[in-house]
Amino acid sequence: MKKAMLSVLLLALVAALAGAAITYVNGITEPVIEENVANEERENLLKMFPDGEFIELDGYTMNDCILSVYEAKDRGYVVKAAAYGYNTSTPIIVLIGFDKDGKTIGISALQQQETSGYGARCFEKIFMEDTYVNKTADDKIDTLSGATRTSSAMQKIMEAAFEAVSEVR
Amino acid sequence: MKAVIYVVILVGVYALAYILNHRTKKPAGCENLREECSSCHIVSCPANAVYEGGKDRD
Amino acid sequence: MKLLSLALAAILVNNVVLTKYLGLCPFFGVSRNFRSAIGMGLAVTFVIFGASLITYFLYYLILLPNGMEYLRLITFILVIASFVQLTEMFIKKYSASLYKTLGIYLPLITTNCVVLYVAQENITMKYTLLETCVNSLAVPAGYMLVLVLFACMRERLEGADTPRAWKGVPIALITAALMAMAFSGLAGII
Amino acid sequence: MWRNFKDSFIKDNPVFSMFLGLCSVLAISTTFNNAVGMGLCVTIVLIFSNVIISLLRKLISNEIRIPVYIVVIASLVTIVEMLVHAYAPSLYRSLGVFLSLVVVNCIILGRAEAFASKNDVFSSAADGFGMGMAYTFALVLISVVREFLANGSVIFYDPFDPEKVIFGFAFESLKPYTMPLAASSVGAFLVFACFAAFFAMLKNRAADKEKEADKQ
Repeated sequence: MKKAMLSVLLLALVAALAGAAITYVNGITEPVIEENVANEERENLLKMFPDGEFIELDGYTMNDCILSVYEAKDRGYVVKAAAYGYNTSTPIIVLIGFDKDGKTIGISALQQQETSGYGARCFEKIFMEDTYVNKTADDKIDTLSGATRTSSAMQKIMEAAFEAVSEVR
Repeated sequence: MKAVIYVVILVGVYALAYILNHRTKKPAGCENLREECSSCHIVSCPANAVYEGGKDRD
Repeated sequence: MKLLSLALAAILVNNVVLTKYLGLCPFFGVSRNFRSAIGMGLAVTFVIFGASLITYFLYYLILLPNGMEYLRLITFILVIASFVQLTEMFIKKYSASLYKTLGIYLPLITTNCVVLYVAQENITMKYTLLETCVNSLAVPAGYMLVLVLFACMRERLEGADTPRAWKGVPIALITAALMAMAFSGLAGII
Repeated sequence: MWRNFKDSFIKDNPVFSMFLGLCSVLAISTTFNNAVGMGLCVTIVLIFSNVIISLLRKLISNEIRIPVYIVVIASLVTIVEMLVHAYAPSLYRSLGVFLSLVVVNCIILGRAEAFASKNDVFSSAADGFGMGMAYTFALVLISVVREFLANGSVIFYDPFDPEKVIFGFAFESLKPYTMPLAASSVGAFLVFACFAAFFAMLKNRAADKEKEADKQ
């Protein structure tokens, strides 16, 4: 019976050590991760409005496309939105820049793993420039043949973004 | 600190389940239930070659 | 409606074995004959459903309020392992016949990647409770479907005279590749 | 020493001949960079788990040896996952969920049970390193083939800051002939099947040679 007690005790000790080690390492890495995420966010925003300062707004109605809306002081807005295109395991995350009166002035894909050669064509520079940039809320965003699933997801993102910006303005 | 207690409780539950399971005897008639899957070498699977040799260990 | 498309996607389109390569270790080992494939499928379905429900509650009731999300991996592993042990114990106690079909596979499931993947996915995809239940039933159903299909083909393969080097797992991999091609054809349905 | 090292690389390479850790091998080997990152993580976890388990081997009673292994391996993987998440974010994003799936990687539990629980600390560490390198070797082999087939070039960039490319070779002339299929799941199965068959052929040939030698 003593041996069983000893092994149970040892197991509890191993468990305690494991828990303590994880908490300790987490103590070190948690701030580093947060800081990474924060300055990565800033980097993306700065790409949209070089050296603007950003305040996060939340005056828009929540829908599952919009991740966050920022206002660049008296220069415009930046909307971060996500949707699932053809690839249903990794969402498309996009950052859209608006000027003060709600016209899109820039767009950049933060994360997209659509099929190369088909869906990925939506994210080529030329296509993005002329379909998504300097459009207002009432312009129609057209889709790309051969990449219907991806471009319709982008359409959903653009509509949600326009709606959010109009509410916030 | 809460994390340590939490992990210890969790491991305790697992150890309890593990020991309870090994104490309950297998129902009659299926002691040497052996599946001839030879190609995967998952060690925790009783059909594994490791158990052949180490019969006395368990 | 969203739940149905979620279930359909989990079973056919993002099938866990063919598009995400999970659960391959036992997949090639166990699917020798039809009966063992069914046994394995049922055992995996039961364990995934039970374990992911427990991990769902543990995560949202204990880990999140106390800010201990970083313990999620060790929680998942320990919950899955203890759940497997408990189910094996119950089956041993109460039904010898069930133990005859499932008994051999239960300890195997603790090292099965699918179980951990589903538990993790329920959290990262922020599913609600209902979606978690549907997902935890649909993914193993997809796993079982592919396992059973594969078992039938495997029996025919044993008969065929494959070249010596290709016997066993290599030829099974080629069959899996063909199945993956077939399943990727279903991608547009949802 | 060299003999068993070569053995663990070629003859009983954990991935090709014993088919362990298939889940991560097929999924991660889309790019060379992921393969090296994953291989290193697995090797680190393998070495530490072997060392810790062989330290404890005299204390653990037979009854609870699997629970101790699982707890040790799970906490090691959580720690490695956190470190990668903090200091190599691009690697963490590309490995994704498979980093935490290393816990159920059959190699680590296998080596712990079959080797570490019976040998002293130093040889367990060496075995862990050997197995880890064999795993990385297999992973890198497949990923070079798959990445080359898929996009005609293989690049290896520094995991700590993704812009700096350490080395890479590309054949511009081959670019139009790339096969995106190789990067998909179908390609993974096919490429792995060919490698598995190749290693099985090596093994059969070695076995036949031995049979001839015994007959004489």
